[in-house]
Amino acid sequence: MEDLYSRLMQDVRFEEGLKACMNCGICTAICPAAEYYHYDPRRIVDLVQTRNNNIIKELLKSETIWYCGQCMSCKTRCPRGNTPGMVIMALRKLSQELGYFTSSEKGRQQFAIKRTVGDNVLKHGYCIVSYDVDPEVHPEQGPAWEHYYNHLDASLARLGGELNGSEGPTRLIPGEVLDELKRIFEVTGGHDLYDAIEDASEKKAEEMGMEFKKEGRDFEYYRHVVSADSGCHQCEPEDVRREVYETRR
Amino acid sequence: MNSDLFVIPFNLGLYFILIYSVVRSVAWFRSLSRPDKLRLQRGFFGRPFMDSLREIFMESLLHRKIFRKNPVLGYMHMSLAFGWFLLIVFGTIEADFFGEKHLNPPSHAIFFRWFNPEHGAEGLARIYNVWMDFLLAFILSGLLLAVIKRFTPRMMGMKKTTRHTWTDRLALTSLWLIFPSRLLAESFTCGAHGSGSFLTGNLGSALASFLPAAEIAPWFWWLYSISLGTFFFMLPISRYFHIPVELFLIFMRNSGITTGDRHSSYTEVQTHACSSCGVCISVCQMSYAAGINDIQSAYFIKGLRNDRDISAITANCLMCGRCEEVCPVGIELGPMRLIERRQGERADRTLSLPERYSVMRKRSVTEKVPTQSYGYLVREEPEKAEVLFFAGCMTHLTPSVIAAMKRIMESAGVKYRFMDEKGGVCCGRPLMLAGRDREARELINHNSDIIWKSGAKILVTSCPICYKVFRESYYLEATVMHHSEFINLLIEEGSLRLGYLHRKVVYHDPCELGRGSGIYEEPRAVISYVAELLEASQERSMSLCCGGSLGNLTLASGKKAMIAADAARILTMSSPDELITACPLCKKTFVQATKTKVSDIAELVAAALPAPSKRVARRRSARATVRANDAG
Amino acid sequence: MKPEGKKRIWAEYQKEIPDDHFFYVRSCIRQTFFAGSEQYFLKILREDLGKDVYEDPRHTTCTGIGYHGDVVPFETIQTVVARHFALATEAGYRHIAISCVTSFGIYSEILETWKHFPETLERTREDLYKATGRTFEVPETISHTSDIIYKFREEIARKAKYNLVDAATGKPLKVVEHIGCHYSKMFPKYGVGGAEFPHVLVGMVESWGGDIIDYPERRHCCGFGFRQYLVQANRGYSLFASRKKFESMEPYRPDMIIANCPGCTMFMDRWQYTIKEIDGITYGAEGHGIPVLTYEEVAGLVLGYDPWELGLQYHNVQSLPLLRKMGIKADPERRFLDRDGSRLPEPANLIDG
Amino acid sequence: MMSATGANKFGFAINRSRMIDYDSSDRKVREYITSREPSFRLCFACGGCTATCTAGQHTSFNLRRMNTYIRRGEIEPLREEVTRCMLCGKCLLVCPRGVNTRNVVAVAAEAIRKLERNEL
Amino acid sequence: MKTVPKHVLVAGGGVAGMEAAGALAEMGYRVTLVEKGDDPGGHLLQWHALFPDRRPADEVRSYLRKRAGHHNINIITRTTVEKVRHHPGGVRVILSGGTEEEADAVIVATGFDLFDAHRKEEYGYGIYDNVITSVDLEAMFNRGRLEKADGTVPSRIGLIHCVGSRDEKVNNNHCSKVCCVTAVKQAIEIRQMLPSCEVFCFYMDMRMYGPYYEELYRESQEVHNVNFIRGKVSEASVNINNRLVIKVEDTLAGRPLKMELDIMVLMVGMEMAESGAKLAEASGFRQGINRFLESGDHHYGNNLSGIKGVFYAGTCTAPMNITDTISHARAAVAETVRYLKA
Repeated sequence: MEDLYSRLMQDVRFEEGLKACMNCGICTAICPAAEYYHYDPRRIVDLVQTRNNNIIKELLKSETIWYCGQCMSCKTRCPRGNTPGMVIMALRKLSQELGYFTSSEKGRQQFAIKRTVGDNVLKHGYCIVSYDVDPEVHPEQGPAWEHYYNHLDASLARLGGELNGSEGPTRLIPGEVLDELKRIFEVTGGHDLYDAIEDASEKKAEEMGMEFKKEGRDFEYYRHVVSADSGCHQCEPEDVRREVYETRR
Repeated sequence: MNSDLFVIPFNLGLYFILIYSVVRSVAWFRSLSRPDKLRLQRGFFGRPFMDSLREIFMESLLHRKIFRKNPVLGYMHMSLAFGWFLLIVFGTIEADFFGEKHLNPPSHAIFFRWFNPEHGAEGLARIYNVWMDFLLAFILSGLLLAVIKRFTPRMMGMKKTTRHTWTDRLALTSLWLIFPSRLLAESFTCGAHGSGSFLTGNLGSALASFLPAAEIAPWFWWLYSISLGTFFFMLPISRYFHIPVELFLIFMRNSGITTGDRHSSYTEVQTHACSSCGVCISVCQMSYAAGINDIQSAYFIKGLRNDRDISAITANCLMCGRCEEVCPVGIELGPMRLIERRQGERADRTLSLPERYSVMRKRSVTEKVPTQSYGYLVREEPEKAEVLFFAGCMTHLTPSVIAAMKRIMESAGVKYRFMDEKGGVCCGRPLMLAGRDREARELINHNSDIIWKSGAKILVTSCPICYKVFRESYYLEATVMHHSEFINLLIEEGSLRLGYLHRKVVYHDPCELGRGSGIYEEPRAVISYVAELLEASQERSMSLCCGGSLGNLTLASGKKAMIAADAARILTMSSPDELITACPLCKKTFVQATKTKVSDIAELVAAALPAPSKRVARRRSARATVRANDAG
Repeated sequence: MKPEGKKRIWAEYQKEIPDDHFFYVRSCIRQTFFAGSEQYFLKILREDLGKDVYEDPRHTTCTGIGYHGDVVPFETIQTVVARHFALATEAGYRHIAISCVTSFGIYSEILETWKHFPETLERTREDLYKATGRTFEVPETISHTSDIIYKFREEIARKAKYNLVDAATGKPLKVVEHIGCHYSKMFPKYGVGGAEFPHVLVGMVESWGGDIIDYPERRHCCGFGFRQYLVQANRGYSLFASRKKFESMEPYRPDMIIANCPGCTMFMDRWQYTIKEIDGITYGAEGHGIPVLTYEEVAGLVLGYDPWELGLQYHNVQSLPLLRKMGIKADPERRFLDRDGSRLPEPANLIDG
Repeated sequence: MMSATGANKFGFAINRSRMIDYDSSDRKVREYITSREPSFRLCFACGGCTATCTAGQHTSFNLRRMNTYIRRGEIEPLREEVTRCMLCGKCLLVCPRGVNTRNVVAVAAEAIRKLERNEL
Repeated sequence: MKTVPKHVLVAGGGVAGMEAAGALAEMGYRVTLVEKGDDPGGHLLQWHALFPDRRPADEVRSYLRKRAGHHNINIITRTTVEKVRHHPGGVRVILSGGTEEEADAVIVATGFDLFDAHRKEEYGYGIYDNVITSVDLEAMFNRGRLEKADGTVPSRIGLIHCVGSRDEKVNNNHCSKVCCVTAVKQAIEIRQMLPSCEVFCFYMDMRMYGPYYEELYRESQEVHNVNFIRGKVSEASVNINNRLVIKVEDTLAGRPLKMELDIMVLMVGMEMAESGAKLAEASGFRQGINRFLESGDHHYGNNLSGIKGVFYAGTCTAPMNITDTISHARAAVAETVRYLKA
């Protein structure tokens, strides 16, 4: 197996984010995810710093690397100048490149993000567009948004904008600009990452015996990844612990 | 003063205690389990009855065991018990023989002198009087010792004595008053009438010379009677209840009843049979080596009897078994403590005495703590093997013992499988020692399953703790052997070629192996085969505990070290080259406590193995690897 | 609490915020959910303050949500941002004004990366050229739009029609500030006042007459968490974090929350509705909820703009009690209007007093 | 502070806080254990016990962590942990501070039972 | 002919400077002791009791005062040494104010500065009323009153280790060595003064390197029931009851922890003294990456400056406790005497 640590070191964020950790826990102390999930950024950094291939592989397949919310509060305080959040980003990227992300429930969700935000970027030039935030799918957006959404033109006009206009908020991004974006994605590896996510997800869908479509969101696998919740994200799964223990031994 | 009225306190007391004893005995009998009832019924018409009578005579009257341990203490007990017994027997004979009529009520014999003040002036009666005075003097000498023991226990060779409750004190006071008041009552009576022998006669005439003896005498007869009556009334609620109960206990024991694993009338009888003699205190290492003087068996039994919260006492015991070894009454102190550990703390202190016992008997064994859960254990499929070696948790902390056993077994060509090579499951004994049998059973089942599936004929363990539980609580087809037994077997079979080590060694009997399982000779045979075995001052059944015992749940590490240091000091008095033990826990404990080299018996034997030539060694290690791979 | 201690820290983090000539980049979230804020930012700067703010219609998302949602590689986002720099370079602008805090964080991260790893800058130049034929110069400054409002806060105060005070009693309003995590937690020197006691919103609020509340969870994240909100199953995380903040600020009875990050504004508003639906709890005095406003909206109110033109009605927590308190006369009837000015049916279930 | 809520109409569940809130934690168990086994105070969390633990080879039982939970008044995770120990006593022999580790487990179990019976 | 005694100038009147001056004076050298403060004594002046035996600091102070009171010593206060320069005739010393002194040798004992706790912004020193430093706490011990800013009695105090030490964020990667044991000492003192007050130490490693330090640590747990939580405190804030709320990871539980405190004590570490750094820059002394003076050889020449006639003593070279500082000063004296006699 290739050396995962050196592969991580190719990521500039990883190189910047991990020098030497002394396990002080200052990152976990203020980590919103550590309070909510069975998650400890300190421990992840400590595990990565073993440079042990098996351990890193386990991490890439684990739930734990997907818990971080990337608020980056950890960067502010680390007395060794590390950024666990960036280490996580590098791990997540590698996990997707290698297709390991589909091994975990939280990892599989990457497919949903690709199909929403990812597709939006290339289709509309925005990560989020108002006409894509359907109150049916986003009940938590509440009545104000529902009203806004149902009267999109009128509401936007009230605030001095024009939906899909030529300027101002939520203007239409011209086709030639979208083409530039696409070329950037091709040149810089953005497309490759999209493809990696798509391919591994399709494989996983087949493995799980779920319906999969090449586009859109109206199929079983998509619905599954956005809503599945095993409820096991607050405690350490026994088998994971044992594997790490065995590997270390 | 109506002179005969003073017998009333005595009579009331006597009939009370007689009726009480009968009622209580019937109650005990009725609450026995069916098999125990049968045992008792069979015993009543068989040998056990005769054995019991013999034992009662030897132990309850002569106090032979205490005599052996401590002659002064033995004499004290004997003079009081046997002396009083003789006084009653010969008093009754005297009353029947010399009195006005035969077959008198008991009071007539007890107060014989009052009713026959002139008796014994001449002839046979005169000689008989000498004998009766002698008996009284005999008792009084014991009483004197008891008083001395009470105030200066050290003079009796005892470090501590038990503390008394107020009922005990009242009973003791009345007991102590019985014989001096009898002496004075008889003496005044004799003084007034010019009768009596060397004791009562002389004392009586001396007293009469300056006191109005005839007027004073009744007062002392009253005191005598009240003392006796009080003593009888106090008997059931004081420690002196042991006097009648012990008889019952001896009979029950001889009928084959044992303590078992929960409270029963047998434990109740044992509880009452303790005389608080304190022998257990003086042999307790916790007392003399660690300065802990409130947890010994006498206190434990007393707490049980008085239904105090004794959870702290119950837990704080090495369970080494030395006290049980010396208990003159033969109370099964270890099992009694384990029962209490199973019970946890005692919450029912508001109940009356009989209620309490019935509750104790019914209390479930498993309600104590959150249920242990070993659901995480995965069933294993072991490979088949003739001999299964189980090192045990503790032995994993002494890898040199494991290495030695491997060498020995390989050298003898034993085809074995190492059951817990990669870390096994605890044998369950430590849980049992903590009073958690149900949980222990889970582990026992797990291990039993592996042992059965392996098809082993012999199960060898290096740890006496495991050994004891394998033998007593596992249902196995395999013969369980401690490695000292197994090595002895290999030597006897001739499959081990051993050199002789020119070393002087002393052997320490681990509690669980020696007193716990009765294995004394095999280790000695093995050691004598390879080295010179020196004697230790305390060995075999009186071997010392190393202090590291898992039996004690609460003992602080510093105190353990004190016990270990003391035991090691005694063991190494003969300046041996090496201190040999047969328990990894003892080894680890002693290593910290002495500068003398401490080895396990397996290590000693391994050292006596011929050094393998290089070629052989290579072959051996190759074989070992293959075996290890097979095992893995 | 010793205020001089904070002043001492603020003095140490005075970043350079240019005076004029900004190249404006929009925020996906702000333009979608708080379009009025962006419009009024431009209006205030251009009309009230007379500044030159240039917006190139060809600029796009920075892809920041995709980046922090881990579907967009770092190389890609660097190049997308570089394209914006190219547009600015082409238009002759050297100061970037960024509406979004996520974008602002990304711009800071990219600039820092280029500084520490110059090879990444070179690679980005190559990538951009290869993909679009564009070239760029690294801008002189980047400012978050809240930095710019902060810079002109006193000028706004001078033009103020309303202040952040209780019109009836004259007492300052109690305001909770919430700074987007990516504003200065990653690079404290990029934020006004640093990471621990940022001054950017405090300065505005104090200049406009309000009082800032320092409550225990002041620094805690709103809980967006990118993938944590984007994926339905994970939204508990997001709500949990906001709720932690509400419960921490609740004892201080705040009149409003002011935030500089569009995401935070949205979540802290939306989750108040969700919590009410799930647990039946409404925060704020008399169960009115705690209005969550963008700094542009607050500046707009202070300058006397129509709250409904600013878009306050598109928050789940309506600001009517707050407006009343400030003495702003706003007709609740005119909140929800169609293009022709006719009234639309009011949404049910809004949190309003 | 926060209660766990099952999946709701919004399609997601909310977890409990994992943060140890020392001010709202229950220190009765800690006090009970410290009074019954004073050596408990001496633990300096070296982890020797956990490293040698027989039960720990089969499950996630971690005495060192359990001690920490006790000190912080976190009873929930303790409830399950305490049932996993086999009381074999190896930990006693490796503890460099002479903590009576085995009794800590025994007393902890006792404390939890008492807590359930409202006897603490 | 009677020889004129040689003249040594000691820069800095702290523990090292006073000990060095005293030792030289006793041997008959003429010594000038230059102290920047009003009185010699250095940081020791602020201390109430010393670790590990909690003896009164005054005992050591009076020893040093006696030592520096020798008639061969001329003490110049409110003065700093700005620059030293070796020349064939000896060492030229420029003092603040521009006066020059000529000496045969110079011992640099400029000591350390305490870390300025304001720099750890997230702890709110100078902002929150009840955030104090270990020095402030020592002052409270001196006054014999331990109370919150509002005069009430604290019921829980937290001591935060490694404030300004081992922290890249404040540019100090080094360990200040003495803070751990100081925290343990102060924790015990708090417990003795206010037995009902809970005390927590928040540490990353307990660096009990000196004799009886570990024993003191054990005593603090066993006898005084001081609590230890392994984790670096991330931030502090104040709640509505004006109690501090701190956040830390209990790394041994692997979970974040929140706790209210009445007083938070920051165990401030040691940094190279500002004045020493200026002197070093002007005189061409080498400074290490931790900014302390770098000696000729770390193992066997750690009093040597590399400049003839100039020697180092005490904490200007590295953080040290008093014992080591005094030893180091004596070693500097030995090196100086060897140089002067050569």
